[in-house]
Amino acid sequence: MALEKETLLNLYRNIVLIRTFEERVGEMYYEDKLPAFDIAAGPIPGEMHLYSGQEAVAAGVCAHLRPDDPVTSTHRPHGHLIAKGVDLNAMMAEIFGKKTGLCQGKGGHMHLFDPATHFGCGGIVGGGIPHAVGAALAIKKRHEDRVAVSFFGEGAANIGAFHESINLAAVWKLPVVFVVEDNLYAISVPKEASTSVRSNAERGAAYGIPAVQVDGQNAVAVYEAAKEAIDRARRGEGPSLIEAICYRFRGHFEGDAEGYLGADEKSTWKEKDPINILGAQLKEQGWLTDAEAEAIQAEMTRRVAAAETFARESPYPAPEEALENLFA
Amino acid sequence: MALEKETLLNLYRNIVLIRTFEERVGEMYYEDKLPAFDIAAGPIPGEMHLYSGQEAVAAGVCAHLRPDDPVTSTHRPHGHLIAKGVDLNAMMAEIFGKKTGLCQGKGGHMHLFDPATHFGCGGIVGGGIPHAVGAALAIKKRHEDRVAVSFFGEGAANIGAFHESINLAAVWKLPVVFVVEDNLYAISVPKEASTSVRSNAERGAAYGIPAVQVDGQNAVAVYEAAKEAIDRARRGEGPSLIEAICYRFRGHFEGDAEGYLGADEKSTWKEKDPINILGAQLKEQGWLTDAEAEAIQAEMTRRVAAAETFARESPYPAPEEALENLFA
Amino acid sequence: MTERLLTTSKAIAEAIAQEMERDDSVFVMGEDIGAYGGIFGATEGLLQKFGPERVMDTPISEMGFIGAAVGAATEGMRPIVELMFVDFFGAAMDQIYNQMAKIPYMSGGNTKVPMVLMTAIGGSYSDAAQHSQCLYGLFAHTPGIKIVVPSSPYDAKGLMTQAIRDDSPVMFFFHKGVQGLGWMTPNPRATAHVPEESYTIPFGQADVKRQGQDLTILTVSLMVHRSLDAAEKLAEQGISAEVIDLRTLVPLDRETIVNSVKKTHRVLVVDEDYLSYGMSGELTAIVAEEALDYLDAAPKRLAVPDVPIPYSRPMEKYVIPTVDRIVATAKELVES
Amino acid sequence: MTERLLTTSKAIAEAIAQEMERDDSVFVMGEDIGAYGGIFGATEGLLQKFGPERVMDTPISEMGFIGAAVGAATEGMRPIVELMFVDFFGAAMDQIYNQMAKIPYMSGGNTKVPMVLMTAIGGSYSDAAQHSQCLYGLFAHTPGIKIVVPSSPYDAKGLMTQAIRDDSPVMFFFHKGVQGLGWMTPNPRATAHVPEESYTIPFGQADVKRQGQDLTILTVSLMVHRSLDAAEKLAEQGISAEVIDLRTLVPLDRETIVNSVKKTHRVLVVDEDYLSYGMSGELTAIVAEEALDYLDAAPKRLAVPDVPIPYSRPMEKYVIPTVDRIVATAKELVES
Ligand SMILES: Cc1ncc(C[n+]2csc(CCOP(=O)(O)OP(=O)(O)O)c2C)c(N)n1
Ligand SMILES: Cc1ncc(C[n+]2csc(CCOP(=O)(O)OP(=O)(O)O)c2C)c(N)n1
Ligand SMILES: [Mg+2]
Ligand SMILES: [Mg+2]
Repeated sequence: MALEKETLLNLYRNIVLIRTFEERVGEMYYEDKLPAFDIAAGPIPGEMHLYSGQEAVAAGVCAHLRPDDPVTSTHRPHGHLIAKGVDLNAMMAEIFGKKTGLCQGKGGHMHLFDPATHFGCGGIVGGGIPHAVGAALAIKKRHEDRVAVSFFGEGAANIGAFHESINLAAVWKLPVVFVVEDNLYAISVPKEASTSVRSNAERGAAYGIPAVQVDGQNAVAVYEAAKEAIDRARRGEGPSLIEAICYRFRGHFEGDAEGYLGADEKSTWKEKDPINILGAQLKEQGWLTDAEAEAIQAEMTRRVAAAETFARESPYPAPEEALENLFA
Repeated sequence: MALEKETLLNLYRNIVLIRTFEERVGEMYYEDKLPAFDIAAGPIPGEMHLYSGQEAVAAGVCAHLRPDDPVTSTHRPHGHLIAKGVDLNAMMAEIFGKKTGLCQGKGGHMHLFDPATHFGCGGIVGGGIPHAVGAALAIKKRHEDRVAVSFFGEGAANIGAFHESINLAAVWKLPVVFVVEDNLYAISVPKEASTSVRSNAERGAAYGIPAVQVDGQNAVAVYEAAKEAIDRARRGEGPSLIEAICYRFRGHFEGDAEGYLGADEKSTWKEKDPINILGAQLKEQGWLTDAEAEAIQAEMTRRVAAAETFARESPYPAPEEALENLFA
Repeated sequence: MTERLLTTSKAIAEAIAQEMERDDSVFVMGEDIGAYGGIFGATEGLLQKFGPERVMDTPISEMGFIGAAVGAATEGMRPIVELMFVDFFGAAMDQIYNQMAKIPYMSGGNTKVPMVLMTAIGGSYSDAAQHSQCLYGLFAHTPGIKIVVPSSPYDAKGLMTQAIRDDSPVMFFFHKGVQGLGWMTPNPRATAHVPEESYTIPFGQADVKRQGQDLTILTVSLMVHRSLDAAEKLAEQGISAEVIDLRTLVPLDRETIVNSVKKTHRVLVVDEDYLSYGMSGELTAIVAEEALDYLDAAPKRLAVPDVPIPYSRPMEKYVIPTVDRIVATAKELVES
Repeated sequence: MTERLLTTSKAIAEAIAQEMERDDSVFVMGEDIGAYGGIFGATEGLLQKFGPERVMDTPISEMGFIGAAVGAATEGMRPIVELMFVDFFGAAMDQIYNQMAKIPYMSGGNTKVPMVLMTAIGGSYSDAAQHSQCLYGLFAHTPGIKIVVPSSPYDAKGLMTQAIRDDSPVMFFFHKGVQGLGWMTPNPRATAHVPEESYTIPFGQADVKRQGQDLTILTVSLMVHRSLDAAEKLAEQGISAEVIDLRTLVPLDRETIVNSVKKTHRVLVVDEDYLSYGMSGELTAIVAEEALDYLDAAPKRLAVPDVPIPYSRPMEKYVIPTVDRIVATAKELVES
């Protein structure tokens, strides 16, 4: 498939935006936490799971989605939410725990809910998969042409909710696409120690649904596989699964000593940076100059900086607001 | 494979014993419950799920098992436990809620635990599957040649514990055999409405393990498939799955009006009675006469009657015994 | 004209049917809720009325379909899901307590989860340890779920209608012994007058089922019936018991509880759930906190004595509160 | 000679190591408990000592591997399983409460389930609604599980050794803020003297951490530390608080609780779990039942006010009891 310049450039811009956001959050996370690391300190306390390295997956899939297509994500949600087109200010403010955040400070980095982009996520592995099935059920009941997508890791593919959800979606022929981001590890546990098949795409056979493996560092490959799956779902032909092989560049969470990695493993994978891969493709076509790439980077840096400013300048919720929003 | 006379006759005896037990329990169950059915009344109160019709599966699989091979079962456990060689008196007494029962009256029909035959079961669908994996793990850790078997229905194959358990067994290469008894229904829900593949044997591919489908009304077919799977596990070559297509003759539980059945469905299936099928095979070989078959039936009727007498004559536990056995 | 009588199960099914007629976004799913009508009759007739798109039998995948209900609810549907027995919650608990209950709060209110999770509770028919539990106390401990535990056909209909219209997740616990099923031990209170037209009963309003002066009995569900029977017997012995049906545990009608105890000066909690760390502890604590000076005797609790429900009848009768034991405990309380 | 100091996490790992040396049937499994040493350090060094056969990393399959532990235990092994955060219990609850907890009872005692399920609890570091809960009250409501909630390195080692040797299922709740981890907010009480040799602490024995006359504070885990700090401050203001660390909720040391309240005449329960239908209700109820006439003031409870744990720091501080709020509540209690 020959992709258009605009399509590729949009993918590129999206990937750069996610990377820029993640790396900046990664920097700010350590403010006031060092020298003796204290997870509770700083402007961004708590756990932090960043998406750097995997951006091609979020960008390649979400390129096909409309704001009203529901997406569910995981403990590592930033990339998906950005690719879905969130208001960056509100997202950053939530990560800072501010009143102006998406969830008024109640959710935080792992619990980002955005009705505008029909996005939800959460900190329980596998917890979001059934939600996408349910969203797809709602879509089918209303005879709409929306599509639900659930992103999750290869580690999550061994939890019961994976099996139950995909079976439900297949039995009910729902418009939902399951995207397994196989970044080789679940925290420190390598895929071979957790998964009885070589590829989660082999598991499509257990539900009679199409399932493909793609190179998750290559945005174009993801884009093409996602197009097929999402179009299929939109046409009412049922669910499918995409397995994207990818890599996380920053460890499981910030502070991860990564003692479990092989010797040159990370540096080898860093050679497959999705920004470089897509950048090279664009340059080969003559669609991106170094100067343009720099301009894109500068724009994204500005946008992230603006979100940062917004977040920092926003007020915290009042303590007593903790008692609100329990019930509708 | 040409089976020996003794093997076939033992299968036959086992099947007849199970059927006789189940049908007698089915009769006694209604004592004092009618005319206005009251589930709480009679010598055998509570729910009752009988195994009549599926006996070839339990008999064919357990023929390969030793008393020390762990077996986990379901809400429909009688057949498996009898095939495993339980003390019939203690089993019947438990079903009557007597002090002399396997579990001193605490467990009842769905919760039969028998250390002598390494047997456990329970009323939660899918609940026993991980236990078989754990038993197999214990076996592997001790470098023993025992094999664990888990029986469950096709309905259970859609619950998360199925997926998690088989994946664990495959990753750890444990000596365990999963037996899916596909009797076409989970209560009233037909398999097509619950299961996204035509055969659960297709799901072996999701775990990289051998999986076969057999005719579950045919004891010889089950026996042969089970031999291969159990021998394999005993040799330390890992788990496998057997799907046995079968049918329950008495409804999901006693009192089931079976409004969900097709018109001639049950009568058609009753033509595939495992007793008749195996009986015909034996007779064809000249290994069973009508008189011998009658003698076997008479013997089993006697054994079940003896168990009944034992159960009826046994005392109930004292009420305060309810407070015992909470902790070891 | 005679009053229309309905069993609790039919009252529930009627509430659901009326809401389904009223609101397209309401649908029902669960195991055997279609052709079978629900093992405990709570969805009887719905498939015939509304068809398989709105009355969906599910595979045995509690985590999956309860989670799917959460997802459908966040997309604006109003699912009613049946968990066949509450005892099976363990197969779905993450979706119940980490997702359904918490998403409204975690989202800062931007995402609603308007769904009803209905489930059967209770024992006294020898269904043993994995099919006889109540567990409403356990769910009441989880912030974010409204907990409804009706005891009569009338309340069941009104509270179910209220539950379906509520924008928050509601768990609705119906007791098998209160459903009025033909195959359960007959219970005369399980059939009663239920108006045909739709009505609601607000959450957080306890119902004083019987006025009394000498002690207050706080309870829910089938134990309301047993407490009323006990109150009858106590009356014969000159003891006047006030019986309060809490109806909802979250929100809880503290005022009615406290006012009653201030009047009677004695309190007995009767609970079919496990004794410790549950409903009976909470209610006793509230009384101690809010009416300490009014108490003439130490509060008492009658509940399942922290063992699983045993199968055998004599043992089961020993652990689940009976009328006789309610009477005996009430007498001890009044005499202390 | 100086005393050997250990963090709580190392004390737990040492208890496990010593039992693994003593008994071949003990093994450990869980997510990231091997090379990683457990996210909260409770298995640090074990892989190196005992190898991957006895220290097994698992897939993310909580239902599967906790259920496998149950099955291995019924076959005579003594598994120790880590559930990384207690918040994840929903993915495994059926195996915990319907299987692990009930099989010993349902089998009439013929089948034992000697296993330890250990898990991390607690908040105060902005990990929000799905990673900050305590929930020991919820499990204490389930018959058949012994509930251990240590607050110090010394207790952690002794109670873990006891837990491993126990023939019944035990849940062992360690608090992230008590583990003594380098990356958590420093807690001076999380490092303390721990004897090298193996020892046990019997279950059901509360520890009076500080003697006092004016009120009794009942609590567990990190809240023991905050209550002791509060007691210090209260002492400066002339109020003498007795602080009792319950250490195990099942079995519960009712005697120590009741005797203390009979002495001080006032009781405050401090609990990092949700307020309603949990530990604080149960303890308050026990006091009301057994020491009513000794109470000079209504009991008080300080706990998470029935909302999920919010992410943002000011809100989280508002819901999890702090030293200042313990002090303020204690003063109100003493003045009432
Ligand atoms: C049910 C559950 N179990 C365990 C965890 C702890 N945990 C958080 S992320 C994670 C690894 C997830 O691996 P994967 O699904 O591959 O996603 P990745 O982190 O690689 O993006 C684990 C074990 C959890 N949050 N929920
Ligand atoms: C987790 C759980 N969900 C639902 C049930 C209710 N239930 C009991 S048996 C059954 C059907 C089981 O079907 P299958 O696994 O095919 O076994 P069969 O009854 O056909 O032998 C159901 C839904 C249960 N006991 N546990
Ligand atoms: Mg991963
Ligand atoms: Mg079946």
